[in-house]
Amino acid sequence: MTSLNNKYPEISIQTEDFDHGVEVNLLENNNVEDGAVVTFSGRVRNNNLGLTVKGLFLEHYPDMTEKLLAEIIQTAKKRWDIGRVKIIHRIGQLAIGEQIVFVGVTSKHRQDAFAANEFIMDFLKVSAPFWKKELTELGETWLAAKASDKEKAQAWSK
Amino acid sequence: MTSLNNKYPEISIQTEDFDHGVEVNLLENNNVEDGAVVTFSGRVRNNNLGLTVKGLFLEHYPDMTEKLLAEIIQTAKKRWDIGRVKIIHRIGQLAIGEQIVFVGVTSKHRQDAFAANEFIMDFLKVSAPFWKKELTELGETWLAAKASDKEKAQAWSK
Amino acid sequence: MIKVIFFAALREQLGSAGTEINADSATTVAEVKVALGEKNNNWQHYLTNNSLLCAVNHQMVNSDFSVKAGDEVAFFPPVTGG
Amino acid sequence: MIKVIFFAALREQLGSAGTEINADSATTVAEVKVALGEKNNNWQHYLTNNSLLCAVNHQMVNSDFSVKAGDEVAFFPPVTGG
Repeated sequence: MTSLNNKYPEISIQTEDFDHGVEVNLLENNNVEDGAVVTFSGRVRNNNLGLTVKGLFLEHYPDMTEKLLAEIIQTAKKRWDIGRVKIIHRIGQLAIGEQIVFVGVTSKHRQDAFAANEFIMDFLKVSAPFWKKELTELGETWLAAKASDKEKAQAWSK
Repeated sequence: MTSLNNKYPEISIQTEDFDHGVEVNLLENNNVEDGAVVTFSGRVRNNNLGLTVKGLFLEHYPDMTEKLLAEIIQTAKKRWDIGRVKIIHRIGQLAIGEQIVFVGVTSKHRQDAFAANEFIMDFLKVSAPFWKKELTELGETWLAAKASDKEKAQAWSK
Repeated sequence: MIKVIFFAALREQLGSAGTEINADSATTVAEVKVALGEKNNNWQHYLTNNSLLCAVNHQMVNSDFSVKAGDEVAFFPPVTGG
Repeated sequence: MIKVIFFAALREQLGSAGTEINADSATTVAEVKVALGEKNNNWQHYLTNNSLLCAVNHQMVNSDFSVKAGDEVAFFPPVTGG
């Protein structure tokens, strides 16, 4: 495992956008041990449940979010042989097509980075205190949690 | 599924390096339907089986490589609900830390992009006609195929 | 005092981002809910929603979890990030 | 004629990137190998390696696959890309 120096935080909750390429470079910088990098990024889609989406508002619980995400990263590091991890999650008002979330994981062997990245996303979805409010043609609606997300997270303990 | 226009090739075998961020932007450009993007990138590690690696030489079978990769993409598109796919594989002489391969997949729901990306990498590994020659402290050696890679590919048909 | 905060849909339903209750009025999360309902009758309906989650000092807890003076008790709907 | 090409370690072992054989001298992949071994005795040892793979016209095939004039027959070690 390749540790990051303290200047590079593993978790960033931010209103501003991020640069996917820059984040991958930071994950790879001075990290010649890990040959594999898997990234996930999620963006605001233009539709949900058949409704046209105009934008998204993201709220979170400061401090608790960071604590929860750090716990998820620690669990992933115990379960897989992974090197660096980066989680970025945006908050505030987002337009269609804007980036919402980024998860990057490096590892020596690809299956560790694939599994750890999906694990982090699955648990971020069901346990990190973020809430999405969608602006659609019918007005503003707080999104409901999906049963399928809960099932995905539970599947990891099988 | 969001099709790419013909100007954007899904497969690129090239000697020159590529820009991870640019590739992700191309996958996302005018693609507001797909909220999820999963990327894999592999780079030259500084060691393999305990030996210090100085560099890598990559050879391939022109035309057959492209044919095989296109078949893998088609299989992935039948199996999962994915949007765009991009595979870049470099050939020729590569130094430590250089990028070797990039696979990017977009989808509406993240599990499709995760699964399809790992599937493409697993089959690229065992069926695309590329060969690596490693330059180590002990000289040049053609790498041997790994049984673990074969098992990973076979696991998809379970 | 116990600090109580609300998030997302619940914050909008209650028309409040948070309040404080006397530490003597509740020893568990369930009792915090009761104290909040007594404080504001309009809140009772929303606070009895079974899907509501609770965190005490940033840790997810059940309704029988003990609370004490100085705690931060947060109520919120199921999370929907990512 | 049948075009025959070699890749990677095999290409270096044979000291050749490829050659041609008369289409009359082989009707299957296995017979192509025999014809190549007769053409160059030093090659025989490397061509009988069981792990060698073969593609005819860019398609992976077994040793009993039929070949004909104009085909491109490639022999190579197990692949190691990615």
